[in-house]
Amino acid sequence: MTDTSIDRSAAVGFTTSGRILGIARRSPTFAIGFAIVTAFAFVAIFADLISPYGAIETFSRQVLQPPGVEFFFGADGNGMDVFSRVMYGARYAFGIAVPAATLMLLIGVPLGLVAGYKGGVLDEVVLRIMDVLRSFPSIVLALAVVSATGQSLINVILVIGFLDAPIFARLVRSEVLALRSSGFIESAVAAGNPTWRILFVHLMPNAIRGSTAMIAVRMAWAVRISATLAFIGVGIQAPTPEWGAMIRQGAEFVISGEWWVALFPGAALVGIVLGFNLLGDGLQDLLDPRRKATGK
Amino acid sequence: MVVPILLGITFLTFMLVRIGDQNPVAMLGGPMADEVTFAVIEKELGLDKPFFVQFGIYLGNLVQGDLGESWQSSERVADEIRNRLPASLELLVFSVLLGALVGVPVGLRSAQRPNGLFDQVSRFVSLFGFSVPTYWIALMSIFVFFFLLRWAPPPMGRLDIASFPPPDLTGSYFIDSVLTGNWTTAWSALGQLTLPVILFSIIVAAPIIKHTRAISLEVLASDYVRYARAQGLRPRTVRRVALRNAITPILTFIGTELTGLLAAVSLLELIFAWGGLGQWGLNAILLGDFAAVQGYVLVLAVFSVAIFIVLDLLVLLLEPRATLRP
Amino acid sequence: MVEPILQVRDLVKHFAGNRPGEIIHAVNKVSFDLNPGETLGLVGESGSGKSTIGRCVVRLYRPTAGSIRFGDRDISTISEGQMRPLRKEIQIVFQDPYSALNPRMKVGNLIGELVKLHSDLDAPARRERVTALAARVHLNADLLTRYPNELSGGQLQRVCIARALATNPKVIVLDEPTSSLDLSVRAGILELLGELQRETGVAMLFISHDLETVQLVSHRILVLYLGSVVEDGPAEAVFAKPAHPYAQALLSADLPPDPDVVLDRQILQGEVPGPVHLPPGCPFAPRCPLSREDCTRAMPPLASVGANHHAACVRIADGTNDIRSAHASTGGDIHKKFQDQFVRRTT
Amino acid sequence: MSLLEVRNLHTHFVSHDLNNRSRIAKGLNGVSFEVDKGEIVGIVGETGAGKSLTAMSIMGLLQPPARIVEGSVRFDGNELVGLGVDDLNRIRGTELTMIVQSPLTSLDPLSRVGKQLVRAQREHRNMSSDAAWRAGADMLATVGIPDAERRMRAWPHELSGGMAQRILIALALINGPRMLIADEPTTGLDVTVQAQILDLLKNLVRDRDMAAMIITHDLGVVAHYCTRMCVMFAGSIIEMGPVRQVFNDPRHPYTQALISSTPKRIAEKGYSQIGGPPPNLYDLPEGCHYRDRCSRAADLCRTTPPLKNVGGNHVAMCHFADKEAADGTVTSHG
Repeated sequence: MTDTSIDRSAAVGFTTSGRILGIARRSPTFAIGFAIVTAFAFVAIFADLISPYGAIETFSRQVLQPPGVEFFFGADGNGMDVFSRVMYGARYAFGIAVPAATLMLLIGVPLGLVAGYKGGVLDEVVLRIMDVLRSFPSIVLALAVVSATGQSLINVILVIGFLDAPIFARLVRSEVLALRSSGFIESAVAAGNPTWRILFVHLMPNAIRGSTAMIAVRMAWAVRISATLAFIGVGIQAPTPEWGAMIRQGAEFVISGEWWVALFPGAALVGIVLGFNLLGDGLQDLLDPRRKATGK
Repeated sequence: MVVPILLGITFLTFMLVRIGDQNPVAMLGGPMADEVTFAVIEKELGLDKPFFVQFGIYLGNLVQGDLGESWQSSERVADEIRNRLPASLELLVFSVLLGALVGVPVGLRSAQRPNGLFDQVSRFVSLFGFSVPTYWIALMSIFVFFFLLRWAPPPMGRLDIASFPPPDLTGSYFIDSVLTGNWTTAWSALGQLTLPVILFSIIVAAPIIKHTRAISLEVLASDYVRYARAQGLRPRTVRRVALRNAITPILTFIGTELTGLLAAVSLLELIFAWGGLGQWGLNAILLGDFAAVQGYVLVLAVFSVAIFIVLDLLVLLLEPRATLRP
Repeated sequence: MVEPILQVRDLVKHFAGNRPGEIIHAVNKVSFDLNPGETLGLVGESGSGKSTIGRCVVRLYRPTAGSIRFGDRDISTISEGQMRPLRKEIQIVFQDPYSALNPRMKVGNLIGELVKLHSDLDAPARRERVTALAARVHLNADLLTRYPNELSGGQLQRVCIARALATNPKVIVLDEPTSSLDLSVRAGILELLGELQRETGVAMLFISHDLETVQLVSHRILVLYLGSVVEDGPAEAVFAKPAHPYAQALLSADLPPDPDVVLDRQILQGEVPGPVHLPPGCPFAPRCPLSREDCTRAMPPLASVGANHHAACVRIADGTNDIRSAHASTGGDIHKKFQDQFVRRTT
Repeated sequence: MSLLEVRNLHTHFVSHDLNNRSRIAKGLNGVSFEVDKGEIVGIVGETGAGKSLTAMSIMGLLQPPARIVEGSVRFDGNELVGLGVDDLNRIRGTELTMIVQSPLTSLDPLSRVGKQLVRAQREHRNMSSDAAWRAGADMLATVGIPDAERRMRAWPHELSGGMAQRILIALALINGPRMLIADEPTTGLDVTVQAQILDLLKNLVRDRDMAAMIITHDLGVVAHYCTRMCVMFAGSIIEMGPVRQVFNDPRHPYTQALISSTPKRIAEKGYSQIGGPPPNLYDLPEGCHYRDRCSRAADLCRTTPPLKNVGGNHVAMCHFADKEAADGTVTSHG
């Protein structure tokens, strides 16, 4: 039997503050995640204005100076201000996560849509790629590809985007299969919709809605992987203010006691990745029909 | 079904390492070498032959178990793998055990009262585990526990300098030394293991908590759990029914999780100079040691495929509904 | 004699089972005609193949064998591309309106989609047509700007009917259109369907497991069991004097909502077997109380039992097909005695 | 004192919407009825009327956000609302048992049928597993399952719908209960199987002199298998009485509309009172909850209608329930 206690009074009494509080109460993880990501985005956009020094401005006399008034996060091995470089690093985090996510969407969604809807050969191919990728740990694959194809920023983005596309394609594909079983695809076919309309007017909006939560989680993964590549010395290299590269540089000084060089970029990295993950997890709660609170 | 995947991976790696701009011949030859030496090295490494011929030779040797030679250490790749794999496995197995022992109960407990305090905290910790890069937390822990507090031994490999490896029974220094009864080595092995295992178990526990919670929520909301309560079964029995139904999907998830972890442990090995397969594989990739990279990737692939097969068997044993599909 | 709009001959549809080599015999050699302005009721329990037949007729499934003549063309084997223009002539309404409509499209656009796909009206003309269709199915216009999840089950089913009407089809297949609706809402939908048929003369294939609903709306009835037609005929005749033992048992199992009606229940043993390993000969033989040796030899042909009324049972020839003769009925008197006896005690 | 007495039961769903306002869906609004030994009481109503919610409230199976906010449920004199789980389990599954609409998904998928029958017994009284196994096999035979011994070893996924429902009935009767609640027992089953299960239920309840409550949306089931019936709308019982009286002389406009909208009656009268949209449990109208859809609604209906006795413990919750008052004047008697 359908759930017919339709709540018409929801539209009444909408206030922005009420809505924010409502969402925060419903899914605190989403609220915290959203706050963190917006904060990092703010820092990334206005890094030039708010950072005390330039990204690669060196102060030869203050090399490895501990955190203090002059250098909030201390200075690194080349006498650069860690605090400013961490701020500029936020640009690289978004600079990699956003294009990688777009690439993942551009390839993954159509692939997933067609594989899920058409089935047959293409579906088999996507599945086979998935099997190969699944038993082929992504870190190693990324490493092998980047080390083979060169360490530019574009390369890293391309590698992460292409690596993630099949994973995203599989998510979209499972959403499509779920939608197919729900019957409204059958009624779209029976109505006489041509295939392109079924794919892009009917399937895509619903499949995307189902996988939005996944985009945030995959962006978190993209940031982490790019930092790992940089840390190992295969991705973006110093002096670019990329957090992974900064941690790599800081690693040498940990043994000799200068903890701050590696600590702060790492903390920022954990911060933004946690933010994306919280956002993704929270979105999962909000968008998940089962958890809506309309009682029977 | 299994062979094509392995073949696919081998070919993929074989191609990947070669299309890159790495040039092992130049590296081996050194800056001073002239054209003639380069040609000799190239011939020696067999890189002068066309691509597919090289692949054919490689496959031919592979079938006989010869994985070629590593250029870094001119050891046979097969031997390197045989010596180094146990080190990585020791680290991996202990971490996964600890991760599962912590993760599963936490996941189950937080599913009891969804959105309760325990649930919110455990979800936050789990997401934290997802977000923390292994190498960074390793660096910071070494700084705190070794450099500052001196609780942990120096992060220099699997044993401290004074001890010698025990006779090789299981491949794990700790277990072997316990079995053979020389306690000082056991104590030292344990000391070296503690920090990396604890760190890696956090990385392992994070996804386990998340999925255990999701699976248990689904089971607890199921018709048969509600009907078990309607039958007036004691809460303890109802929980046992729920747990029994949740275990198989949880174990299956941990299994699939395992496949990705063997590679992830390589970063930890780098920091702790563990000398395991991961560290060796990572260096091979960085230096473009083709044969070693191919060997490493193949081991990872075989390891994952083996896990999938074991999981299928496990499901077959535990689920009456599962049937054998060829 | 007017030409039937739909002529289905020996329709067969098999699906692959989940175990390899296993075949699900959903529909086995079903034949029927559908005349303009007529409602043909397809009745049967789960596994009878009635929904599969409906989906084959609108070519959501490609039949394994047999022919479906729609107007003058056999649409059983044509390609999806060739079928698409024909779809405006033959529409379908599904059981659960919530899952049959795209949740992200407004109701107005959902109806408008059909108009857009099959006519070249411009936007204003389309909007006008949509408003007219909404009025036709008694939906007030302000619902057109709402999303499906803001409407009730009954209102949504009216949207689906409006969609089916949009292209003035010649045939509408209704697959359990009222089964997931509440009683009071269901009555409204049935009335709407009757109204529309009287006005437009559209032919309807009405598929349902609810005997009373089918009896109310259908001119002719097809009783199905395990993918085969066991009886067909005019609704009154079939409901008044069912000939096939299964039809007798099925119709007798109906519970009229009136305590004074004396029940004459023929309770069958066991349940409908899975459509994988079909029993030889008559599919009902294993459960039929009147089954005898020659029932399992071959599928009994549809023998005539009255004006345009046939049943597939070997016992029709010698008139021994009355299921009541098999065992004393367990209906009527016992119920009445039990209820009366109790009512007296409490007043 | 009846076996089961439900008094003024209120069950609400408290939740917070996206505007951070707490929203209350009033699932049950003062449900009161009794069930005596030997009676089969039918609870009928449309979706959202609160039929299953009543059963869940009685059996203490409510999960957040659903909660009993008021009212009492007494079984053989002892109050169930607010009882601790262990005390409740002394009655649940032994004295008072239940069968549900989806039998196949309600059986524990990883235990064989026999084990579940044994477990249902040993959880409530200490007996040897052999004795429990034998009692289980006998019970399977009683509920009409052929070759019971083999079925004891069957897994739930090997069962058909009808077979699974018989096993639920066996589970429900194995501890000799005094009352059985059947929540839409045959909704998911085919017509011919439905007949088998309903006859089985009626005979078992009568032979064991039990009380029973059948929840259904099918008026036919109530007409032929129940002795008394309660019609529910928007969380309250709006009419209650012996089946024959309520069917032949329905006094509440909603019951009249419901009974007149069956296909047979439509055929006879050619029209039906078209039901309006379902009640919105978040925003129920003041006074009589059927006011918005009722053809005879008057100002008086803004006040809560009393439960009027219209003869032979047949009651209806409508200001105009008694015959003479049909023209709108209020005469209250009885």
